[in-house]
Amino acid sequence: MSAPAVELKAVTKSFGRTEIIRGVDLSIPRGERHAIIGPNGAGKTTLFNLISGRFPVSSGTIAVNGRSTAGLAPQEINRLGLSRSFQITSIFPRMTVFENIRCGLLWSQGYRYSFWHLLGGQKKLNDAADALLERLKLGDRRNLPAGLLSYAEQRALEIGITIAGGAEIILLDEPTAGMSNSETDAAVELIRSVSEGKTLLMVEHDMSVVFGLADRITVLVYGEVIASDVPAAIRGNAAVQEAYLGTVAA
Amino acid sequence: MRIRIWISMLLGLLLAVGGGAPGWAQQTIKVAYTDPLSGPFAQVGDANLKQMQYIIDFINSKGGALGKKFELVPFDNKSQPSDALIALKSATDQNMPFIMQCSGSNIAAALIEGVNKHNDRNPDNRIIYLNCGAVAPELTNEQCSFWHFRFDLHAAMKAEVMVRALPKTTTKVYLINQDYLFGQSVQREVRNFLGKVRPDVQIVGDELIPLGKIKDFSPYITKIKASGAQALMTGNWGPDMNLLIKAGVDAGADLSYYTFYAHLAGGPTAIGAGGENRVFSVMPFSENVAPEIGNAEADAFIKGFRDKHKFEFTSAGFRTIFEYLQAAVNKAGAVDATKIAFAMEGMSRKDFLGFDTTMRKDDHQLIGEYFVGAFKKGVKYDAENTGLGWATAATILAKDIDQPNSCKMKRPKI
Amino acid sequence: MSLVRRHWVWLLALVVLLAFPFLFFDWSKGRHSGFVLTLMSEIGVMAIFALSYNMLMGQAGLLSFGHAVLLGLGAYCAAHVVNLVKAGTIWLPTELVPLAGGLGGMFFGFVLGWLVTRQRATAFAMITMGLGELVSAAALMFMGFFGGEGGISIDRVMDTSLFGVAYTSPWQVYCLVLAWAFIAAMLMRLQTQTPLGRIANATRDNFERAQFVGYDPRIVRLLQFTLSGFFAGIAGGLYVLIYEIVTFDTVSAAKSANALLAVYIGGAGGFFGPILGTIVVVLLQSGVSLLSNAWLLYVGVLFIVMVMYAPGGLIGLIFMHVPIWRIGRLRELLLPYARAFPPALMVMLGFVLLVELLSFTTIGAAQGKKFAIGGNVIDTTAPLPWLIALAALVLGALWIRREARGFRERWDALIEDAKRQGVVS
Amino acid sequence: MEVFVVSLLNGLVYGMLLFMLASGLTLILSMMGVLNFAHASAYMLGAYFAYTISQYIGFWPALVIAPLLCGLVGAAIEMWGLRRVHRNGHIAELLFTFGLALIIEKAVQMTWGLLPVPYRVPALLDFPLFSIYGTHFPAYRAFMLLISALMFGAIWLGLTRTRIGLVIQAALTHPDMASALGHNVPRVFTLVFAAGTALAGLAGVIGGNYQVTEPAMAFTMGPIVFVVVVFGGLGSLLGCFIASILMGLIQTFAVVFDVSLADLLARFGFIVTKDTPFAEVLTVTLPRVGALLPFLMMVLILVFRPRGLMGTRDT
Repeated sequence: MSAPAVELKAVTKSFGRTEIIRGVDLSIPRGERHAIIGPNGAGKTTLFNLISGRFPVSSGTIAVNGRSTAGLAPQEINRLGLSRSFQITSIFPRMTVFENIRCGLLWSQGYRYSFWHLLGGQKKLNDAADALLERLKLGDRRNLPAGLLSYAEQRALEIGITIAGGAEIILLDEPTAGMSNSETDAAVELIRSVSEGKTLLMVEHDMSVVFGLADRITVLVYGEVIASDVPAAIRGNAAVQEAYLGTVAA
Repeated sequence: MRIRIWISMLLGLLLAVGGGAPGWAQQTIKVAYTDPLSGPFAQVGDANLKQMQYIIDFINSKGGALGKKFELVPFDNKSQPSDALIALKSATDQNMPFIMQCSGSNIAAALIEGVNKHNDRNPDNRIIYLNCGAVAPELTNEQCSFWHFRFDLHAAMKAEVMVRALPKTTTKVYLINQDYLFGQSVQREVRNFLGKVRPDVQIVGDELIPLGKIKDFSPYITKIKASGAQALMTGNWGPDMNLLIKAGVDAGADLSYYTFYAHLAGGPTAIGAGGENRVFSVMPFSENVAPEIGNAEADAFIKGFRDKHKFEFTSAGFRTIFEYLQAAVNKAGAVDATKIAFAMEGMSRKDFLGFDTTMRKDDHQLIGEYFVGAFKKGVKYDAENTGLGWATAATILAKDIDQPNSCKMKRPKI
Repeated sequence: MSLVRRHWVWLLALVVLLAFPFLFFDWSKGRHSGFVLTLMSEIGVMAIFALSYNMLMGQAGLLSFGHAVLLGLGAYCAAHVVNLVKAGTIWLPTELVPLAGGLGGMFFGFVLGWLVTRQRATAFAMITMGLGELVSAAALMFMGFFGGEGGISIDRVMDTSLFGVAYTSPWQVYCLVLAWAFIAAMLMRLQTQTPLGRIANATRDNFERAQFVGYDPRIVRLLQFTLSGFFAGIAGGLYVLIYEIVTFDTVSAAKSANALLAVYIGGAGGFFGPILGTIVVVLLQSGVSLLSNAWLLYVGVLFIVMVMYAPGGLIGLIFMHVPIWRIGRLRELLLPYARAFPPALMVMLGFVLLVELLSFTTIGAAQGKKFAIGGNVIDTTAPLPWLIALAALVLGALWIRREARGFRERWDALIEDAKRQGVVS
Repeated sequence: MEVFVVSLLNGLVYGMLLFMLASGLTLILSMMGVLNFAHASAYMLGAYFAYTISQYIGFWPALVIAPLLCGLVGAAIEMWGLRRVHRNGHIAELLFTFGLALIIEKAVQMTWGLLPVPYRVPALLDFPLFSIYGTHFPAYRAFMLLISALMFGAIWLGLTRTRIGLVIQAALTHPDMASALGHNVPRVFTLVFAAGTALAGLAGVIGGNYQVTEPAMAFTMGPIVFVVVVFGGLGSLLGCFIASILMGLIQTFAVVFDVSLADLLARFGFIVTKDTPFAEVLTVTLPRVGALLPFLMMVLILVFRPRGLMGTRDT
């Protein structure tokens, strides 16, 4: 049995005197689609920021594929095979859609900081980028500056950049936030297809998305995990009902 | 649409500058003059330009040379050597035989190099560089050039003049200079001459300051006072001199200030009445010399400028340059740089104040009288409407200044 | 043949640039105008410099106030190398001197870059400003490397040319500058299409996102800074060959500002923008300054007009016309332009006349200069010229406002049409 | 000892003058994000306005009128210039102010000439206040200290006790939040810019006769003001104050200590000779580089602590 994809042990995080994450233990095995839910301010996005290295932890350890991420910069964690998206769309607005995707591909294709390859001639790379664009249904937007895309298209592009590098572990932060129903359905299909065979960790508010996609669900309330189980069990968990779902159901 | 106009206008200007100019026939003898005429040092070039223009008008009224009039053509070099070299190119394009520059030894060094190379490479279109105020000693020693004539004493000579003017009662001096080639050579030479001429004088402090960076000189004054110095000797110019003396005067320091440049435009205003009898300046010319020695003709010449410009005539000494030019062109018999240069070297003349001057042949350094002015009330010509002016405290004659040189002059074959 | 078709712009530019100095050729004396050649060489050097600056500002979004440090240090390195060659210590063809400058610039780009690229945005700008001040002060204080105030001078005639050229005349140097300018510009253009070039764009747009696709923005900045130093150093090497001297003002803040101004006026958005900007800036500084000592005022006014009305720079203005050109209706703008031209000219002439009159009454008169247009001396104390200037300014302004309305209508209609045809989104 | 006391006083005076200039720039830079290159030009304008006014109606009215005039100029610049340029980004704003600085310099040259103007300390204050160890301490310097202290107090009260001051404070630390507070942001901006310019003008009024009033004074004062602001940290007036005093003292005291790196090495038994590598650098004494120390300090602090001394956010 190999190490879990992501493993958190007694992780805490404080900003000033406020403790946002209060001792989280979490283990996500490879290949699992895992969702984190919880009320606003529970610390879900902070947890993502800790895992992806955007913030350092205050105490505790995080391991990605069995390797501790302590002291690693975001890009180094990314190179361990972990890639994330952002709740607030984070793309490269002045570059074309195609360039956005290609930037997501560059590192994993081994180009690193090369200034001796001309990108125009890298057929394999460009084909891969175009193929991904088709998958994202952004093919006809290829040469538009990304900043001019519609919101839903930008969200799709965001996911595209996240998965382009072929990361084993994908963190999606509210991928469907602010989308219409039909857009959400399309997004769910997209996420399902791109996360095939990979580890997926997502924060999501839309319960239909969560229960439709996740293999397992963790409920985070005030910086603590109150439950972590398969969807059916979470649905029946009284504590969760009370703390979170109850308010939704009511 | 603005852009098109800009471009077309700029192209038009370029055509006018580059293409139009050579078309004029050589009716006048053109002297290119390049110094900063815009930007923070504009006052330097501006003041020189006014005075040269007046002198040229005067020389022309005396018949010019070979029946032709002199004409001054200013080029703004913005204190940048590259722009001075562009001005040089522009001057040679128009076959001007002279280029003149007064301010900045960095620019002078660039011009000497530029003129040397140009004259080597274009024997049919040579140009003489008249240096009216860049005073690094190197320029007429290691870097000396046949095409370069310096009409101001160099820093080492000025340092000697300054040291000789030091009163016998002064035994403790403090040196402050700007931290670059010029300031460093003033520092070196003043020390050198103090040792030679005034071994009784003790140097109680010796300081270099970064060029143009100091906004408040009070701390230096404190330090100088603490050292017990009686006199401050400085080669500083511009704000570095103005602020230094102002700070000293404000602090009521009991000091005399020996400077090279306190008399130049802006200095007297900055120093103010507090500098009375304290500030001394080593100067190639002082307006009050003429009335003091009773030279009515020179006095009238100075007064003419004053009446015209409401501005002091600190650089009437430039007249010597144009008189040399006039004589050299006449002697050469043609407006030809090589002939004029040969005519000019070794030439001796009495300047308009009646003193002897020589353009030394070995290094093309003009040796003339020099003055030390004291900032005083009750002189005929006051400076910048302060009510105070430069009374002559000492006159050092050419024969006393003769310093040796290390120049190995290369002369062209005619 | 396809090569010609693909790169016709470059070839055309080369031909034009080679032919242009002959417009000023003095046939009576059989020589080129040294002024024009030096000015054009200066434009070539400053264009490389501005393009290298745009590698920071346009490509990586880094605002530097000390870019001239790299130009100047490159130039000093090249000057020392030339002197070594001249002394026979090493051998290097004259043609490769700029490369020596480039390597010097690259070295200092890396060393200084290691320090400055730790930060971005305003902190980066301020660090570069501080470094610029420190280096230019050091250039005056330390004789060994910088030669003090006199700088380091060289003789470019060193008989090591690969092509047997002596480099005695400005024309030969101009050709060398042109060659290097094209090589450097092409390399920089190609660099924008490399992974590093693209990731630099990415860090400019969103440096955090770049981290999460695996890149360390600091290394991106450092490499970009180092490469930019290489090209600035090439410009420095050429500078040395043109002027045969390098002094402390090559590292000064004024030179750095020139690059910023050229890039902004030309437009950081398009690759060729900085070149256009350089032409304008150099002509203003070295051309107009010969005609008017109020040139700094014109520069100031130009910047203000540009930032207020054309933030995309000259290249932005040109690109605005592309959609209209694509739908083939550019010709319809000719008339509106022609109609706007006279009032625009009037405003400009009025303004220039007014400034010059002012400048001549306050400063020029004291210099004993006469204000002359085409040989006619104008009396600056008489009311007539002032009235003419004011009238031209005011009437021109009113007229141009009227024309602007018509122009705008036509423009909007054309853009609308372009949108309909799907040329613009 | 005597050197120490006098240097301390001089350092304070210079530091306070810097603060007067820098405080306005801190407000402008922190709130509006504008690297205002024309700030030192306002300093120059203040001095020239005061010179002209004091020729007609005396120094004391000038002390009030000149800063107000500068403030008006500032307001005009913000309303008709900067606001328009704002949407084109920070670099556009910066270049706008740069162009403005060029125009102001030329305008000053055309109006008042190229030479320094005789702007003098008023007769009432032109006497030595006291002498310590034989060095006069001019009354005018005490007056400068007084004015700048009063001004510091006024800003402090204005920012902490008035409504608009609280809004500005909020906007200092979180510029993007200002609009969320529901205030008329453009008006606040105009006010801040005008106030900042007026402060610079005031600095010019009292600094112009302390130093020399000439067209190059903006050019020479410009960079150091940026250094103070950045060193102190964005969004912090207190940081700006401390930085100003610190810079004033450092430049003053650097003059006093005649030491070099070589001396320092000598203590550890390493003697620098002419042939030592970098001997030229090692033998530079502190007074020679005193005026450069602020730049060095700014570079170092930004490299290791980008928010400056007391900044509330990264520069």
